Amino acid sequence: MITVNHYLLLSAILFAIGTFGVLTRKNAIVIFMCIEVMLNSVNLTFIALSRHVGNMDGQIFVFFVMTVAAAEAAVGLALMIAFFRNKDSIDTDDFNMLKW
Amino acid sequence: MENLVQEAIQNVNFQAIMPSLVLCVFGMVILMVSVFSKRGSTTHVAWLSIVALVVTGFVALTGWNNPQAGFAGSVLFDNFATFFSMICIIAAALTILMSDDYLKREGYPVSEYYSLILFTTAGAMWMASGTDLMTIFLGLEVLSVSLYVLAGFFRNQVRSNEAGLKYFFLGAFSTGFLLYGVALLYGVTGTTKLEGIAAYVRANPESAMNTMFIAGGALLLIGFLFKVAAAPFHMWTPDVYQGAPTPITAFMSAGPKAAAFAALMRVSIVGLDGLQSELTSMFWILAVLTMTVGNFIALSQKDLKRMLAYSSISHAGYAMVGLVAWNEIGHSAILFYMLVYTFMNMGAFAVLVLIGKKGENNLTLEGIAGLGYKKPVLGIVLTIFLFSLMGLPPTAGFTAKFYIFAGAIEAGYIWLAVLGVLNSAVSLYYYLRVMVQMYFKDPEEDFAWVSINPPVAISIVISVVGVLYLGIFPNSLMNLAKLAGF
Amino acid sequence: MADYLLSMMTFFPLLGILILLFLPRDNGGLLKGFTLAVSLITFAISLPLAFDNVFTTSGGMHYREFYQWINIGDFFQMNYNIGIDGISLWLVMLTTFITPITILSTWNAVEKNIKGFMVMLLLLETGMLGAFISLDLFLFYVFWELMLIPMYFLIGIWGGKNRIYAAVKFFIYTAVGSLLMLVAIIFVYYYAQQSGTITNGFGIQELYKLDLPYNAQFWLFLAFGFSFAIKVPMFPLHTWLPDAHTEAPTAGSVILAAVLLKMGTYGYVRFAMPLFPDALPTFIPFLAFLSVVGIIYGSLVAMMQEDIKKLVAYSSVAHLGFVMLGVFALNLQGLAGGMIQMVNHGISTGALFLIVGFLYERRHTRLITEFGGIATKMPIFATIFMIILFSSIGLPGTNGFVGEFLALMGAFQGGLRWYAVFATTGVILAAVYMLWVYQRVMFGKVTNPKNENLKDLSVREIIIMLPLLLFVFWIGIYPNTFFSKMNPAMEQMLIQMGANPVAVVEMHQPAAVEHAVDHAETQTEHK
Amino acid sequence: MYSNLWLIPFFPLIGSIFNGLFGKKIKNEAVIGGIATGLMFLSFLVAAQNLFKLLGDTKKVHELVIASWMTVGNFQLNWELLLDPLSAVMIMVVTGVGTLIHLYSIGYMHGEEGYYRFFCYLNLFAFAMLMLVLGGNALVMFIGWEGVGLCSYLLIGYYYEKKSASTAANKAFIVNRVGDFGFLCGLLTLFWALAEKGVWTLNFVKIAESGHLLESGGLLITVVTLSFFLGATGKSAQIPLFTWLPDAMEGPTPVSALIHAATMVTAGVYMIGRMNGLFAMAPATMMTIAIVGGLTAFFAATIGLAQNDIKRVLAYSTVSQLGYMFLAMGVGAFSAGIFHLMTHAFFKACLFLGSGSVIHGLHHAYHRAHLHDDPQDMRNMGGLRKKMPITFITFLVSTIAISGIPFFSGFFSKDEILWWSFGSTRGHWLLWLLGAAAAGMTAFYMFRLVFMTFFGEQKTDARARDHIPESPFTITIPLMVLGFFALIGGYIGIPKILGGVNRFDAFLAPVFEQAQHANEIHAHGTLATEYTLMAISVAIATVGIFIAWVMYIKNPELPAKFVARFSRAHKVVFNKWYIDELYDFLFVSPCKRLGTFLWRGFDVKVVDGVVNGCAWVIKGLGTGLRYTQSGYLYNYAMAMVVGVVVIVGFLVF
Repeated sequence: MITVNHYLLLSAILFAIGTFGVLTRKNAIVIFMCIEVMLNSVNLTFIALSRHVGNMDGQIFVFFVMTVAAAEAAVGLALMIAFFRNKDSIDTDDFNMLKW
Repeated sequence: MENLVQEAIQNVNFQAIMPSLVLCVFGMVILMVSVFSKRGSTTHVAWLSIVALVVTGFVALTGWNNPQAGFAGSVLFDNFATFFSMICIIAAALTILMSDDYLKREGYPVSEYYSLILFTTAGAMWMASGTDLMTIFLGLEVLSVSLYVLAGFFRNQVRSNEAGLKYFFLGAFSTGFLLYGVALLYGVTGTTKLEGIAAYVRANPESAMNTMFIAGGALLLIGFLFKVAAAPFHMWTPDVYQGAPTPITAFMSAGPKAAAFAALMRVSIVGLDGLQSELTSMFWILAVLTMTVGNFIALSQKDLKRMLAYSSISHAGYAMVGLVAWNEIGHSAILFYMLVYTFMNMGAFAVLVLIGKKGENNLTLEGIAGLGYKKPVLGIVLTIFLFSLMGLPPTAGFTAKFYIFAGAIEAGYIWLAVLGVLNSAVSLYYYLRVMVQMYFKDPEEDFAWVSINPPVAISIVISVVGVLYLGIFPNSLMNLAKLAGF
Repeated sequence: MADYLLSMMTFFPLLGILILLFLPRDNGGLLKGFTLAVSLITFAISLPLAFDNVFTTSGGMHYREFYQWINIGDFFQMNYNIGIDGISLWLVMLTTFITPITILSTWNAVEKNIKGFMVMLLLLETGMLGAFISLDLFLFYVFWELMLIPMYFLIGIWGGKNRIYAAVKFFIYTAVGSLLMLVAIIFVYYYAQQSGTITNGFGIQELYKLDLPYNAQFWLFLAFGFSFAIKVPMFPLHTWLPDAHTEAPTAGSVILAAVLLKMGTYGYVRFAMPLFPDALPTFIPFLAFLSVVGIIYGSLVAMMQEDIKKLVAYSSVAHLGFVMLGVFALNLQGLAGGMIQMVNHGISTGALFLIVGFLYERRHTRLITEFGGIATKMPIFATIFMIILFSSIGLPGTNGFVGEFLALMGAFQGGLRWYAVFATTGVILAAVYMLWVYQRVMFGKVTNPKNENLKDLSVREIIIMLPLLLFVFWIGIYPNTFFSKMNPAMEQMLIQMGANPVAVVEMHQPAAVEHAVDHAETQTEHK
Repeated sequence: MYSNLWLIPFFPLIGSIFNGLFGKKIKNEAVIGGIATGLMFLSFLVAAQNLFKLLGDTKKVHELVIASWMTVGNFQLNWELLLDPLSAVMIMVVTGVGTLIHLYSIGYMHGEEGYYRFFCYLNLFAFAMLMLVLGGNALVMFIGWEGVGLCSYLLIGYYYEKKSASTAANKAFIVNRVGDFGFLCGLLTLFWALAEKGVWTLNFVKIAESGHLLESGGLLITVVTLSFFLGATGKSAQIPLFTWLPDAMEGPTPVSALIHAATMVTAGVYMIGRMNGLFAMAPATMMTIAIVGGLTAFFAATIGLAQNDIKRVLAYSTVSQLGYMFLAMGVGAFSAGIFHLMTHAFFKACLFLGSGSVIHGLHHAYHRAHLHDDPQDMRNMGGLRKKMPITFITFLVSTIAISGIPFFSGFFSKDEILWWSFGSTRGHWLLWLLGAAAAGMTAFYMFRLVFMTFFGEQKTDARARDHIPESPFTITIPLMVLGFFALIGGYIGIPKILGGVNRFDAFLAPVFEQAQHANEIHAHGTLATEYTLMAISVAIATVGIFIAWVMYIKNPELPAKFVARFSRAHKVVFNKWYIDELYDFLFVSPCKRLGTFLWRGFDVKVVDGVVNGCAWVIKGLGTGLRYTQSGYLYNYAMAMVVGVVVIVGFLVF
């Protein structure tokens, strides 16, 4: 029997994986993907909880999250392209002009 | 099904989102106008956005003492929202006033810039008026996404790109935490409405206080703390502020920050009322940490924008003191503080906008040596803003700080107040250093490139008047802040 | 007119600034002349106060003005609440009196950015006057901090070689103290509010009636006292002073010494001590000790200085030690001595700074070794210097004596006998360092060829000094002009501080005391 | 009745102000000097009038309140003057001798650059001195007390271009200030002690009335009187504060005569006389005073033996004579002390003025001969009696007077002191011995001075010899007048055993008698003892004179041999027992070192170091924290994650 806890655990693991990825990866695209993993793990949580709680709010929320994620993706990729044009790299180690 | 639609339509109250609607419409109009405009001519668009903001301002003011709820309780445009909306509108207007010439100087005269600012403002107003985590989240994202673009707006400038990217990644990252927090809260309480969450906690005081609820609350707030640049979620601030176009930096430090505070306040006070004791102790530590980190690091900064970024971090720390106090005075104080901060910080940035050369590599401490002699008026106004940032009478910075610390002391947080004022003492040093350069050093350059154009002048005048008026006669707005507070 | 006299006096310089801003920048003479006129008119406005006999009969506040300023319901209220009594009277007069003198002294000294300089001086005057007449703690704080700004610029822009360090140090040092005071001010307010005694915002007269628990008073006194001690400055919080004085332009030094330092001592008398009388006995031995250390320490360090201005600066530390000792005696004699010594120090040390300024203008150095034999070249200067010097030493017949003597007498009466004995050694040391520097600068033969062509004081410079000399002798010979107006207010203040204004430690002849207490009580009723 | 009393100090004050303000413009020496002297003389006339009025008055104590001074609560102080026999004597001395010295100065200071300045100071001094003696309360007295110190400072440093002069001036003032410290402490303690008993006063009459409230012989009164006595030692150059007086000879000679011989230095004696009631109540203090006085008389005399500078010999002689006066005060012979004060004023002023006349003459001669020899060195003198006959005669009279040869003024006063020091209830034979020994030495060194200066062969440089003139009449008239009083001044106080009635004693009795009676102070002994002692002292003086004659007239080579024989002792004496060096070692240089240390070591390094250290630490922390801001995205993300974990953890647990 798969309970809500299983879903929650799974999404937590996914979330953790995403977080870990953000912390460890250097490629901007990969980092972005990791963030997407995080967001989607949240979506999973919402849906599971929506089912558990018994109302639709969670599912509605997921739609918003997905929309927003799409918008973010558009903006984020655009920014990355702009950066790539100037620096020929999207390695986060090259984000090093602004510091201290 | 019929019933549902009926109910929904009844619940819909466009009055409640009218200000943001107006802004969005104007934003889209501007996009359209820009399509038909000559390339590179943006002045009319800028003035059009000013018109938009003025109209919005009037619309928003109708909400004063006339709270409008709508969308099944997801939006509440009350005094609180009005006050914050006005702050955001003022910030946006000041930003636009200082932008036109700046964009031309830097070679990006693009109309989308203005519509993005309008969208950001709209998002900020949603954040301030949202009473459902869903609307607040939407506002936050509208605001963020627009800001990501604005921060990276100078697409051929690596610095700007980097600022945009860093902001984007960290912003999205923090959104993940925020959402996870929302999800957890939803799981416990079954609702995303702030009132609903609070009601659930009131109904089940024992069972609601579980790990999931607390963790959810914490994660949620962290999302906003990221936006207000509270330590340790402040690290994006200096980089982004330094890299972003200067007017945008100014805007970010005022409007979106105020919106984030609005959300932070509404969420903690309305939604997470049950966690008061936990949250105040958390805010206590974070406030001290934030101001200390901001002030200490600012001491050794040479770049003015970066220095003001750290200063902005520390000011977020001061404002959080009002949250620690968790009393009426503290809450209204935050409102007042954000308003004052808008004036003084935007004013300071406006001066920087004026004195920067193309590329803004001269916005360093050495770069403004002798400014007070070559451009005395600019020198004086910058001095006034700096004194205000220090919190010295008779400027608004003082009254605002007084208000904040009054809240803390009334609530019995003496040590917090002491740490706060000691922190301001530390901060004196780096603000004074600017004045040292402006007045105590001989000019090395003639600042001939500085031309004071009317829009920027207007923004500076508004800021100066705001800073001095609120410093000397703060009565009226303090009272408004009191009425707008919780 | 009398209803608004204090406001007019305080804000007239501000009005002057407004006009000054529109005067042509290059016309130095006009700017100076105008500023001088403004300050003289301010002095004229304040003059009726000095002749008002109401101070001799009543120790309460006069010339009250009261307007609501900020009123945020139950949050807080601040009022524009001002007034003057015998304690602030002479400090106000000193301020309006010394400002024209400083302006006159800058006639040739300031070349750079005259407009800015004059603006700063006038702004400073407003700040100082405001602080002396504020009866609302919040208002006081506003003026108190307002003074920092012009002084910072005076030191930083028109100062000497090391001016930046000195200006920043001055600013931050003083601000640290005052910020802590701000916390204390707010705390007092809310305590009063919670205990229901607040009717009048931060008005000190209501706050005087507050009955704070000892523990709170202890910390509050510490906060206020710390802030004021920095301003005084008391040992060991004095190190900003020599730097600030050395680097400041003459006018800045004069105002700093003459008025700004008085803020600290005045703050003790008006705020720290009467607001927290229960904590007072705990602190007095400690503070008296620091005062005495300040006297001896300041004198010893002054003795070895190589820069005349630094010497005067350290001598200030010593002089203010006497002021504080007198004030802490908690009796009429001591307080009167302290108060009059504040005025004296303003006159004498102000004059000494002017004198150093005269030398500096002529030779652009202040090193003692650069001088010698000046008396031959500048006899009038030598005479004036001598008189001021003896006033500073506290020679009987000059103002310095009256203050020092009463302060010491008060300390003796008030149970600070041993402190007073040690403080009296300061009398010797003052003579040592002052006479020594005079000898090295003025006496002997002219050895440095650069001193050969020194010109004696000009008419303008003599005019600057004459009023100061007048008061040197006036206060020395007939101080009752001043005491008669201070006494009632001081008596009332001492009662507020929890001291019997006429008490000796043990009383053996109650008759006299009863009479005095009656007197004091009638005073209170008047209020 | 005595309402014109205020005129006495007022006249010189006017003179001082007038000369100070306009003297430079006037330039005319006759006008300047004339005004100063004339006003002084007016003052003398008023003083004389008041004295005669007082002589005929039954009420001997009169107060005159001029104005209020300080009124603070119970403490009410007036500008008030007090005329009683004691102050009457003093004003006569001050105005009398003062007038003569003013007159003398007209001639002596002729041609000096700062002529007007000199008279301005001199008049100011007279004013201050008169305030001192007339002061009706301790604080008015203190005005005069410090005022004379100021004038002394100004006048010693009159030749301010000379380093030694300005140094001596500083020394005088500062050493005096040490004394003033004592005075102030005494004053404050007294006031406090009396105020505790409910008497808020500094008025001398009231102090005298309420002195009994204090415990006689108690600690308090001892402390008070000792403090006052410390003040007196400063002003009157007693051990341990006498070192300034010899240096003070840097001032012009009339100054030495007026201030450092006749008037100011006696202020300490006067002050003790003024408060005799208190002093009499403190036997311990009295004993201290007597011992200090006796020792000073003795040691100063030893130093005087070996000095070669004519004025320095006189200076040490003054210190020594002042010691006598203190000895008198200490043993309770108040009127004898004052008596000696008066006679000393006459003969010592005369001696100083005489020496001034000599110096003036020699200076003139050297000037004419374009020489730069020291006109004050006695080794350059000799045989001057023929060149300066008037100077010589008056000088000789005064020398005899000071040596205590019978029927000259000094004899009467000195002898009374010696008798009291032996026979008084507060006396002791050791005190007498000190006094007698000092008397012998006095006779010796004074005659040594006379012999070296006026007798023997003329050792002045041959080129200058013929230019030595007798001084002008403005100089000689004061000499003659003073010489005359040195001769006869003692006759107003002829002791009873010599058949006199001692009018002087009787006149002062109202002031002193009460205290003496109350504290059982009187001299007792048989007439025989008194005669014997008198004889012994006369004998000692004669022996002293004889030795001087032997050494300086009969065998002029003797002194050199003597010095060679006792070279070490001579060196010690010649160098004034190394007291200056000792003080330098004990006080001056430690103070300087302490000051330097406190400044450079403590103030800059420690106090300011803490301040700057705070700033430095904060800035260092800031710089350190700054590097956490590495610029790398994953570091920022890491910080956030850590923050999240900590906060969530903190809240959950």
